[in-house]
Amino acid sequence: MTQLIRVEDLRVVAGDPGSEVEIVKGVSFALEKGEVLALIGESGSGKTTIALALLGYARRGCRLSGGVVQVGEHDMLALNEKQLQGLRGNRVSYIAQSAAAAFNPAKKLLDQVVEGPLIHGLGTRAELEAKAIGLFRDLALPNPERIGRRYPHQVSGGQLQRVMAAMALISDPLLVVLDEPTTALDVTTQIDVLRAFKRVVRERGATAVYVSHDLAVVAQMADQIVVLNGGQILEQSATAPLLKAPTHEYTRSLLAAARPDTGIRPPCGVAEEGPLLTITGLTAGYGNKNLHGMPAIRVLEDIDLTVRRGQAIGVIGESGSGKSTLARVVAGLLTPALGGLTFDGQPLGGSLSERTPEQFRRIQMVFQNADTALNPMHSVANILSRPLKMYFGLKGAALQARIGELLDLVRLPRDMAERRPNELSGGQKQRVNLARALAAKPDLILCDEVTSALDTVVGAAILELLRDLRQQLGVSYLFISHDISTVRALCDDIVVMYSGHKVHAGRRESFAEAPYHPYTDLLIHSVPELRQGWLETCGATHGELPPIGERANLPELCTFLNRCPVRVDGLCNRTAPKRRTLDNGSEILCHRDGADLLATQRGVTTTSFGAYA
Amino acid sequence: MNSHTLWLICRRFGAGVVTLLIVSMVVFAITAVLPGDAAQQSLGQFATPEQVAALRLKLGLDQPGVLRYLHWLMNLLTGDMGQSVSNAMPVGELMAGRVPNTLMLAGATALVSVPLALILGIGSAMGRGGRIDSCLSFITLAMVAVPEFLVATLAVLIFAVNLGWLSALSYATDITSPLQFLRTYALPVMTLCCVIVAQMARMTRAAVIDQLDSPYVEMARLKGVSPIRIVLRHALPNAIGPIANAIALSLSYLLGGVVIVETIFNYPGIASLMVDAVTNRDMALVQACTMLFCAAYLALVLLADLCAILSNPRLRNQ
Amino acid sequence: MTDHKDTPELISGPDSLRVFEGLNRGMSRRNALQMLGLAGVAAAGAGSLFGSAGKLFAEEATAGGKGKPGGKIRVAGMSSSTADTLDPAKGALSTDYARHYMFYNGLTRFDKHLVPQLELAERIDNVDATLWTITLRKDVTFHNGKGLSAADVVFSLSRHKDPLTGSKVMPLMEQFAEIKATGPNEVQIRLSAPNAELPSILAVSHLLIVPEGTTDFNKGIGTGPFTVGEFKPGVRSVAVRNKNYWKPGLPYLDEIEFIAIADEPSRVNALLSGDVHMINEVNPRSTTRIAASPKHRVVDAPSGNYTDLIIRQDQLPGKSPEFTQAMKLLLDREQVKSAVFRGFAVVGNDHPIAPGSRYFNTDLPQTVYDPEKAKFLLKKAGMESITMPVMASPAATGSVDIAVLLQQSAKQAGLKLDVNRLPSDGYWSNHWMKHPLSFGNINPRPNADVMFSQFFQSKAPWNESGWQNDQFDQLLMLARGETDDAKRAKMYGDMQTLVHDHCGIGVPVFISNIDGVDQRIKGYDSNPLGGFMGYMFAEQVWLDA
Amino acid sequence: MNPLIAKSRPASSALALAKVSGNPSWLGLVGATVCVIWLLVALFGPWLAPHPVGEVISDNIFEGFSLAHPFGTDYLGRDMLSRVLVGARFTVGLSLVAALLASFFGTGCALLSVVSPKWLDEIISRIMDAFISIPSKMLALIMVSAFGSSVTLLICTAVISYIPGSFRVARSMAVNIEALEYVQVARTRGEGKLYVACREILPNMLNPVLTDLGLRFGYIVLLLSGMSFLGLGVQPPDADLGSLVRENIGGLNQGAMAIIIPALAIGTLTIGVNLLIDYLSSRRGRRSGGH
Repeated sequence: MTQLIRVEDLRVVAGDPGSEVEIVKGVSFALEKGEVLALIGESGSGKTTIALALLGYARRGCRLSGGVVQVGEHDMLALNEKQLQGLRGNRVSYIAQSAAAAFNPAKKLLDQVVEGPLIHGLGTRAELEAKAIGLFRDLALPNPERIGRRYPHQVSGGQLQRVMAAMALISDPLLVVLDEPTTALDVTTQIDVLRAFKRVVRERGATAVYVSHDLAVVAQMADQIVVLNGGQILEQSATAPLLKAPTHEYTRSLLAAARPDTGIRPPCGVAEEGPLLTITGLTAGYGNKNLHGMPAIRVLEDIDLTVRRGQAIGVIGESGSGKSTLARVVAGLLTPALGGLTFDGQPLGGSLSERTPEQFRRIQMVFQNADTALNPMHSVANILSRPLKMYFGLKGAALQARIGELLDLVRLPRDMAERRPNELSGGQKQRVNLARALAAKPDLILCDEVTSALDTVVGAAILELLRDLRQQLGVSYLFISHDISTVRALCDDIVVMYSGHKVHAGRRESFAEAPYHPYTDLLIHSVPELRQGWLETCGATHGELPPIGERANLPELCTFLNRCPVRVDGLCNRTAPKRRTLDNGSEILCHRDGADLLATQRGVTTTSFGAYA
Repeated sequence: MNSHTLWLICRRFGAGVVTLLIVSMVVFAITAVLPGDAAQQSLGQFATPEQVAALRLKLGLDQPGVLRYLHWLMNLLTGDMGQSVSNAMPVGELMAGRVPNTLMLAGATALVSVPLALILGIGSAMGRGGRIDSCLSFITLAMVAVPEFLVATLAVLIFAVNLGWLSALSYATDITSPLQFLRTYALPVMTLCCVIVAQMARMTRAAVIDQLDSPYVEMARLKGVSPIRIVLRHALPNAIGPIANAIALSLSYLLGGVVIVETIFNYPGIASLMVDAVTNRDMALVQACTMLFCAAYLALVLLADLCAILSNPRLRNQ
Repeated sequence: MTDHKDTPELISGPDSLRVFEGLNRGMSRRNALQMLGLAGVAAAGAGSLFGSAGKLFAEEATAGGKGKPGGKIRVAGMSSSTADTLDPAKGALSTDYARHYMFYNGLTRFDKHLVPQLELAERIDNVDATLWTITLRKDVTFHNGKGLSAADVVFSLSRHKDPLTGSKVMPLMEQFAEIKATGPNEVQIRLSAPNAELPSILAVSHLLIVPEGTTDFNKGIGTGPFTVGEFKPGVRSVAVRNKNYWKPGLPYLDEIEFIAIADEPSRVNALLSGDVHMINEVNPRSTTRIAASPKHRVVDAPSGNYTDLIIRQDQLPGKSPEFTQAMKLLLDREQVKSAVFRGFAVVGNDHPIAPGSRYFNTDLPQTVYDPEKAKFLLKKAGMESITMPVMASPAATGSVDIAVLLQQSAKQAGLKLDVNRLPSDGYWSNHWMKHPLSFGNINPRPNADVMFSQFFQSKAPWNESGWQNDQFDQLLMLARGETDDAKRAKMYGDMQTLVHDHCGIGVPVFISNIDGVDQRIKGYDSNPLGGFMGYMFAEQVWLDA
Repeated sequence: MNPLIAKSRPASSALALAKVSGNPSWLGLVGATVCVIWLLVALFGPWLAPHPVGEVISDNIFEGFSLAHPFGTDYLGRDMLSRVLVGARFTVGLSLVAALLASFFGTGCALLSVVSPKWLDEIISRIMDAFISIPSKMLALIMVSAFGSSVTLLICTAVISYIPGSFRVARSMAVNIEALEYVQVARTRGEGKLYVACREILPNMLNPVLTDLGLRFGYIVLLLSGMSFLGLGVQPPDADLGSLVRENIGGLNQGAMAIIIPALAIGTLTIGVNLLIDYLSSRRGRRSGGH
């Protein structure tokens, strides 16, 4: 077969003329028709820049400085802007990372889908609209005839991503470039989108370049994988051999970090019996309060939770499940509408003004985004010294010594103390962030998605640090994450949240084996595995959901009802579920009992974690 | 229009009433310190104390300030804006005579300046950093850097006195032809454009650039959409919010801030009415004018926000 | 706005200025004497006035027929506001006066030499200058068709005595002890004291005649040459020719649109661009522009208007005669005349009587600029290095510039002056006469008696400098009762000397009125009373287009 | 109220403010040079003036260029060079002081309203709305009528007129920063409001606040020149640049230097400041974008 795509010695520079920095340093690869090639790497590896170069496009401040990009008969780097305009969205098309941002919020979807081909004269509006609707159908979008008439914000993220795929494919391009198309999605959504992509790409025989940081996702999609780092290719081979026997050290570290729970285990014997934090009947939300003091938008409903001294509790759930709100309530940033908090036997005030300085000290919070969690105008020493001065009144040499200790504790060199946050890398920032929390010698640290914004390898290191600190200091964690494997790597107990409800809580071990709450089941089996063919065989969300009749007008009904594969007509849609305890000690909020669940979940579960290590 | 938008309007209305109340109190407080009062002012330099005292009694100026304020407020609630003390005409009537003029001038200026500002702003946004951009930004700056009265006087000197093309005065009741309208309004409109175009153009440029940096514009480029179409069909609809805001702020200036233009071109608008009112210590009239400016400002800002909502389907369909 | 001058003008007699005017125009000495004689007769005892005084100037008497009828003109005054009024009693600005003369007539009327001519009065008789009988014309009707009657005159005059009318001439009217109708066309006025100047008092614009019982003056119902077509305070008025005007052939114009342009450069520009046909209050610096235009001309007239430095005598440092004297010496009159007024002024001599006017004391030595002497005087007073604030305002014409020049001269004498420019708004009520050093502006008072009584008598409310001089007060009383003109002149001369030597006002110059007029306007003349032909142009001018 | 709408206006204007920029660096250099020159003139001008500012040195008004009077003479025959040199100090000084104060108070109120309870925020916002809706020239007129014309009053008026604008920009910025996690961290640490406002929020909005300050400086220069039209300004014989233009407007038809020079001075001053700000903010934009 002929090479459809040929990239040779591609170089891209960034910056002002005179002080340009090369960010892509001579990359070459080739791709045959109908193949899918994956560009994989961490942030700053140049993968998106290369992908955009395939369309002859460089972002503001960047310049395609050399090499060859051959797409079919076109040499993309030799064409002028006008000619490129004719090719983009026509012979080469692009699927962006965040569909929510990449769709014009002011225009209807269908108009945006057909805009490109209309400009390129690929058909009349009617023909193109018909074609688009066909693609919508192929991509398993609900209500394909009507969905195009909606605006972007009226469509969920996963559906938007599929609409974008339709937009890319409508012109029957030679090449489709997919730039991290599922990164912004929840895992349970990601799986549907991946399936849709894969089917359409295969059916239409499209040639694609798939950009991702996630090896497991890439494993499902790609024939070829190119591993990038720092603008250079480290390793390039077919998917199967690369997964089995990576040659480059860096590739191996990527593989290892992909699933942290395979390498990291929570320490044993740290947790004590006494409860540190007790949450009872917590209800909280945002917006104006009504007559009964209930907020307009309720985010948390009737949550009970106990964190024991030295224990790490993981809270998982998809976006909108209320897990971050839980942390904010405990931190005192949001006053609960109902329910109470007890900290070490003392009632813990709902708002900041009701808390004692000692309580402030003993509860510390570490935020997800280290970029915004550190004041860019303060030096590291400054950031760390503030809690030391405030809580312990440290001064002078003692202060300096303690700052040094803290930096040691989070494994940062002491000379970093004088730097500003923007001189640090993402991982370093997160360590400083952690050190600031530790400076207070807290009993409880609230960790809100602390590894989510980091590259996998860096994130794994942070997890290891957290585990070691817990062992060393006996501190408790309320660890919030969307990623079940991260939680499993660190926590003793796990709580699963779904739309503000605690649907499943149990010991870490109980999450290894069915039965689970139906949502937990979905969650666990939606996490892509590092093997080819997983996407086709995994059972999650396969098949039609059992039909149910009309819902009772009862606010307490199961919130997972709409997506539940084991729902029961006449029961789930009529009465509120109740908490029940399973044999393995877990507590779930479901109508189904353990035996029921086990029966349905055994049937489709073919793997357990750790099998691919 | 849906319940959410309605709720927004109601809320704004409430906040607006509060703002108006504050404005009236502030104005009342400042004017209370003004030396002399309406009686003194209307009788003039050589008035005798008895005359002043008599007039004061007649006008009710002998009452304490707070009482007068409350009285005024009560009357306002019943829709009575009071009487002008300087010429015994109802304030409403005086205002009614001037408001159409002000609106006419503001309207004419808006008709010229808004498209001009949009063109300038969009033009420089498209050629961001380039020669056209620098040029336009320099021109807009230069336009705003000259005092208003100098622009006006110079323009009159050139176009009215030396060339005789346009009219030096702008108040003409007997406008019969479009040409005459042009002759009459050209100079003040030109002057005001110089003042407000720059600001609007700069904000338009910023708003459009803001959108041009967004992912969906990049997406549009990667779909092969031409730059002009990107700006007009993609960026602009989303930039309407901030642009409308800049326009609203500029237009609110056209109501109260044009006293210099009104003076030079002898144009009887609200601004000069208010200047008169201050000079004559005509409190009811001062209050009414300030209320009007304030209400107009709030209304314009609300209108701009509604524009933003209507141009944004997310807000529109909420 | 900048030149907002809300100074009402109290004109209660023609004598001083008409002569001053006559002399300026080269009137023969004999004529002047003759005129004075006539006035003297009127003042001396019982007599009557029926047009005789005007006969001397018969060729200029108001008569229709020589102008061209028709045409519309637009006129721009210097300031207007929502306080614009068509109530003659409330007239405060030149724009008001000009309008009032369009719509109303007075019992008498000043001619261009400020001689009162009979207008609505057909005949005026008096007994001892105390009991006056006025006979009205019979053929006069108001714009609304009602005939003029004695009741209208009684109403028009009496209302000034009610404080609520807000009349600008209320103090002047206090001498009217009784006003009553003695017949359908006859009004009798009894004065509280003799005053031979009554005919000229009746010519004041505030005493124009309105129909009895008028409450809404915005309709401008009068007997005047024009009717109100439109009147919007602060915007404009349109005067439409009164077809039934009682003076045959008058007025000439069909319509006058009267507006005001406060900004002087804009006013001149409007004239030059042809948007208006006449303007008043032209800045002396703009005269070259108007003169340079072939289509326009400058009309200027010396007047008795002056801007004066007020040195309060009742407080320090004015209490020191040396200081007061030094301040007068520090006024560089020639510089003020040339730099501030570009020559459109006459040097003054620290008293209110303009050179060339009747009773002007020619023997009084002119104060000249002498910083050395001033320095000496200041040193003598022990004030050689004090710092004083001086209040000036655009409200008092040219005062800010005069103050700056004074500041420079004072520096040479070691005196430091801080010029405080105050806004026009509120200047008269809050600053005028209320500081040790301030500026005032006094419009023409054609009669020396009124001038001295209002501004120099010890107990006068507007005794600007708070000057107390018994000798002066006695002289003033004596002069009022003195019927011998020569003796009277001597007394006024002495009073000028007293004011010049001791009073706390410095009069650097008398300022001329300057109008700008389109060449097509004919019949336009100057009048020392003020611009716009003493505000009375409406009836007289025509458009030769 | 929808948070998106509530924030959209100030946020967008703040954003826009930061993006009103992007001129090449040579224009920035020109702006910087002009600003420095005017600053020097303001500092040393009065000492360089060849004549006393109020002295009439010539009988000829509106003279043109001559060696004795490089900028000609004004409407009274005074030396224009001296008057401009002195006038620049007033214009630059007044505008600078007023702009600094307006920014100071505006930013202060913004910080206060961000860390305060909602009701106080609402009250402050309403008051600011009230002041912003009174046209600045009207306010100036009333103020001067009430308190007389003095340098202090001119500054007060300009400050009052421009506090609300500064407040709006600062508040929108502060609201955004307040939502950032490092501020939340400080709050959960139990920090006081003053600390949060001054140490956590303020340093991070200083740059845009300074940009805003520069813009306001330009506006105030123009406001002062506008006020001179209404007869308000510094006391004679001194005059700010706007008053110089105004008092010599009679010389416009003959193209007198007395009017051209101060007009040019105002022009170069405002343009210079704007160019410098544009340049600085574009640099800042690039710097923050680089990370």
